[in-house]
Amino acid sequence: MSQNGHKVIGTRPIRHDGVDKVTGRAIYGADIQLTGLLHGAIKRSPHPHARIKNIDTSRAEAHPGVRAVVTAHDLPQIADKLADLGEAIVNLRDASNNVLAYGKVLYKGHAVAGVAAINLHVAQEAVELIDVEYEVLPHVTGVLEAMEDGAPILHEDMKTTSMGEETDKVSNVANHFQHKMGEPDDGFAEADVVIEREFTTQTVHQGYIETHNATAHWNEEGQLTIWTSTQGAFSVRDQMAEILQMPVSKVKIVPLEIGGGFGGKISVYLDPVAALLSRMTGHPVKMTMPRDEVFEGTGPTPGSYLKVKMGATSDGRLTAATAYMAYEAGAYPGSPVGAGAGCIFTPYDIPNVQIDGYDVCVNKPKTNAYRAPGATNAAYATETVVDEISEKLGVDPLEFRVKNGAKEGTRRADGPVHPRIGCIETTEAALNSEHYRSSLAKSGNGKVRGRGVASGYWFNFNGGRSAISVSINPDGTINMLEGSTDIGGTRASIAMQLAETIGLEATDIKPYVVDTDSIGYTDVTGGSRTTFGTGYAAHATGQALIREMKERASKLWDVPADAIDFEDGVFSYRDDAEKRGSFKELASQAGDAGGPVVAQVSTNPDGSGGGAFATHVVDVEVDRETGKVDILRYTAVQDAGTAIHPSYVEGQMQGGVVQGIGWGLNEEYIYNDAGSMTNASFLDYRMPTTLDLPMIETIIVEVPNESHPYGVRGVGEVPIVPPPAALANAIYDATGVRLRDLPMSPPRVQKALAENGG
Amino acid sequence: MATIYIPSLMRDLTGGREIIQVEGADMRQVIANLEAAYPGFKQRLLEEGTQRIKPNIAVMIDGRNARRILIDKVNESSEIHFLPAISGGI
Amino acid sequence: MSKKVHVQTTINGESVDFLCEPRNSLLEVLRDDLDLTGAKEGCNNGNCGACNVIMDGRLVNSCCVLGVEADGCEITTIEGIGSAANLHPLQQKFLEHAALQCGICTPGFIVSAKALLDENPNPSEDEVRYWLAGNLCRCTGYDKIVRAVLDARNGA
Amino acid sequence: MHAFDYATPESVADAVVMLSDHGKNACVLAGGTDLIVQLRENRRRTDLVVDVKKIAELNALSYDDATGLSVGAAVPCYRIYGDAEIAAAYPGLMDAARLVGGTGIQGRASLGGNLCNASPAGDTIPPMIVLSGEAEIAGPNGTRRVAVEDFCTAPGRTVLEDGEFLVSLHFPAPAPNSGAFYRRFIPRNEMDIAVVGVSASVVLSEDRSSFVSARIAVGAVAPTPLFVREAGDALAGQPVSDETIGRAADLARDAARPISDMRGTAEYRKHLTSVLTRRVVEGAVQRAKE
Repeated sequence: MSQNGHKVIGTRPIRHDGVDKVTGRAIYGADIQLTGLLHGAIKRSPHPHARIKNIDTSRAEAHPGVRAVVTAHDLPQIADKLADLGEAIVNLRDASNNVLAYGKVLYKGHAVAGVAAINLHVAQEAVELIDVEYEVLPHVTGVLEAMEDGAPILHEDMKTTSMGEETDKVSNVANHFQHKMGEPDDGFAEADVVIEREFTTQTVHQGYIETHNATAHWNEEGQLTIWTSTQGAFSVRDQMAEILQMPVSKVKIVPLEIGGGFGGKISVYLDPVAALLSRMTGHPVKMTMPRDEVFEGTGPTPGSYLKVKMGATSDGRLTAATAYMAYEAGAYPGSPVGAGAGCIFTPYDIPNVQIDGYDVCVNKPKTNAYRAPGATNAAYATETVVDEISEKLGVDPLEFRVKNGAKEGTRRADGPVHPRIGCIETTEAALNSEHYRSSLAKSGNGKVRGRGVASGYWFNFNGGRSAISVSINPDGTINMLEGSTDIGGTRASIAMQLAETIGLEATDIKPYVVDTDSIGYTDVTGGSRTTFGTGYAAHATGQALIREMKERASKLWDVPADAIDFEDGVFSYRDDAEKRGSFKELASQAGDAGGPVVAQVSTNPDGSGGGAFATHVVDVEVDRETGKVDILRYTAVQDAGTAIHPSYVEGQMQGGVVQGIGWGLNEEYIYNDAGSMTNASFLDYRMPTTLDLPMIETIIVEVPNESHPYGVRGVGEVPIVPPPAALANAIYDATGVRLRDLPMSPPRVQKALAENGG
Repeated sequence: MATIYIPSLMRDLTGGREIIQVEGADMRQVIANLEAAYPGFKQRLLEEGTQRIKPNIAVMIDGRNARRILIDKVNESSEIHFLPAISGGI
Repeated sequence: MSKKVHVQTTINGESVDFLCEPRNSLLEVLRDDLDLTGAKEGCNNGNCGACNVIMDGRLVNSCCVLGVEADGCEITTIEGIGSAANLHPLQQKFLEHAALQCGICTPGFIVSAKALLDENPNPSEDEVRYWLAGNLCRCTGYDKIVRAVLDARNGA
Repeated sequence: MHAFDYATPESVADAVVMLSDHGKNACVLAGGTDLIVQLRENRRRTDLVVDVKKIAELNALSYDDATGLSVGAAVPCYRIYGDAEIAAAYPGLMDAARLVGGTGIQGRASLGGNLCNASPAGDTIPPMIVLSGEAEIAGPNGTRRVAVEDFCTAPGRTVLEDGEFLVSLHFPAPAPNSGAFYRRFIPRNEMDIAVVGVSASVVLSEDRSSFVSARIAVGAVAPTPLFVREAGDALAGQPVSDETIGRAADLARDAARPISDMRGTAEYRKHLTSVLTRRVVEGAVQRAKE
């Protein structure tokens, strides 16, 4: 029995898919083998911006072993139309052109053709034999440069839109929006301390270890099946139907195990190409993406420019804040600037706020979601400015955050009012942590040490659509089919909620992630929604099963169903103590009273019930001579609502922290003057290794979410938000120099220290 | 009457007014009444010729995402916000 | 295409013969020809460790070995380290410590950690971190992986 | 990866014949951790891969305190640092052998391969230079020896002629009161290419108060790993002091001719050369005193 009176929730059972994964038997997307399988490869643009004058595929087609070659001309031409696919808005023409470039290439690595051949090596040889004639155009890769008059224009027909209104100026700025609350000028006038700073961040990648893959078979009856690794099988189905202009009923997506996504495995890249190649050859076609193409040809999260101004009174009250946020969308509109704007000041209660957001196209890959998309860039700015204000006022930075913290009833800058949230509780837990109360020992090796803190917010997207289908076995165990792909242990966290509801053990539930023909529509595993949203469906499924079992018991016992109670896992008839039985006992007889017991439930809760908050504390050591920053100690504090499986909540926090550390210290797309990424490998895109980190300490705060039957709050995303700012504040504490450009890599830190005498 | 918070970039339609009270039992009625009082909102909010919100705009009712097809109920104390839809997922 | 070469090996204790082109990596042979898909391709250039196997007692990145080089060698892959019915202590500890999330790097980590414990049955945390620095994990932040390996020390 | 043939000669003579027959269209495979990746990424192309690991001389590893250390060109790093006696005698070389790639790479990668790959940033090359290493080369005209500092001629290029290949590396026994050290700077703590790498070996006087001689080499600051003779010479006969070490560091920095690339600007690399040279000489002195 865990805290809060739960029997299963809050315990740490071994995950259901664990044995398959530690023995190497689990089947991931690239592991599938099919009879007659062909292998595909992609031809990509060497230029960041060019008009395609001609593509000659004849030499490739003549190469021995090649079975088919495909270009954008083989894709249906699609109108300029926005569609709501799963949780994101996508322009279908852009989505199609991103899969295979039509007319123009917009970034280095943009796919222009695909090949199917008898093996991968032959397919790669054939790719080299495709001759593409380009007219190279001027390119732009920086967000501010792309906004300037006279910048190279990516889309000649694109005009800035603004809350439904379209201007008549052709520009790389796809969208401008504004949130305004109160009168910021008045607020700044009241303030005693006003700080305004500029920040830049660079493009970073999700860095999942499994590269993208898709295996397609388009059979003679016109039925398309795709085996793939994705965060959302139904989203892939929708994208395929739209991009290939075919009925949804003709597409089946089989989601295999997925080796990480973090937001980057929602869009399709290879799937439509593999499908077309399969249709042309009559064979199944497998495509896997090499690592360099993952960096250059999928969707990283954007670089950005931010200007943040905040003011506070001498007694430590925030009075006003403004933000100018320009985010790179990449080749096509749709950066996460909107999400960033929704998060940038949200941990605080500020009466006067204005936020202006700009979504800007540049000659880089179309950006995509990455764990709390847009929020990490935003928090880097805000949390550094808050640190500076706290210092100016001479107050503890966490006490300042508690004093100004958002709580139930606080209005967000984008309008809505917070329901019950754990912002202040989380900050207080950090303030009271052993780590924060400990003193930081001096370095004995000539290096300098410092401590930093930062907070973060992520809204947790609305619950979304989830479907669950269960059948009860005679031994009382339950087969549970679900549509949420399991990236990090959600089979367990969903099964645990069903087990809790019906009084079984976690091991009594056998969860299966199934294909799109076998379960109802389920939204993507993303937005921190799965344990919340599909868990919500699991609870509803349990309720449905209890109702059905009461009906069965009423027949077996010949008593009225509404006189049967269910408590502590036991069904009992109120008026006769003999008539009682556990779920398992009843299950063995239930089939005789009305056939097999099954239930199908779908849910779509209309809100996430308030977002997730995190506060982090980090100690660093800085080598002044080289600019290298080492992490000595790290503590992450976060409100999880209710932790279903605490080990996996901790794991989400630790993983998010380490991605944030990578983003803060070293990760970036490094572009040369030719608009080409120069570090597209795991060697040079420096993600943290074991040796770069200490253990990551975690403190789980539980302020139950009132919108979920078990109080669950999504936990996956917010832990990536605070680290870069916490590191910047720690580096300042150590050196006296503030870093406002990410990543805070050794050359940048050394230069900043040399210039500022820090 | 429900309270609508007009985004700063739509206040050109309301003569600068930030908060508007509108009658209506569901979002469809609310938008019809808003259009009647301040013409132009339908064109800015709805897909042409439909009763669906444009995909790049989100409607929030009391902090919860409302459905794009405008079926959500609205009560006397409801607060309604129009926000840019969050993209970045695809 | 060049001529295929006949290669004789021992894999997970079983004698295995295969034919491969010289350009096929050991990783390709294991996955595509021998159906041993536990070794994963994460980078194909020796920088992530997802394809690690033990070859004649030494940890190697199977993407940086040619299949033909395996002739006469003894190879251990994740499929040869414990089974569902008889998990290796490392596998058991990975499960108990929740040392995996998506699981794609897990086979590589377990193979690498086994090679470590074979050579040094009682490594320190620093030694574990150093040895595993060539294995990338993007989900866990390594905390629980390092704890699992440390906890497997005496039982391994 | 383009197709190629594969051969496993069992003698130096057979290997020479194969390599001579194919000229530039053949390449040598030892550990393969660079070569296989380069072939895969089309940075190199070949018709024939000659795997030299079955040749006895290329797998030989021997040390005695009179004649020194001999390392076959295909001996993987782990065997070198796995030998306690060798590790104790050549700690500066071990510093580098332990950080070539991850543990899996060290199971295959060799000093010989690192040298023949001729990367300006090859980690084991600066320590091989300061330890006065010599490369034994076999070819159609017999064998010859070349000092390691003269072996690399440009990025990816060496003194090896068509038909020639590296057989082994030889290092004199360490002198009394000597010590060597290698450190590289990388943004992470492992799995990276040196932004700058510096190695130093020093011989101290009996009372360990002054330098008898010193050799300093720097990686990743020139087209080839750079032997900075003048920096070591400046220490000879000088007292061990911050000032003399600082002067050597200045000379190393002045000798560096780095480029700016995504791993660091020229200015940053010059700065690091100075910082690392100071730290590395101090480390070598410390080892000489132990």
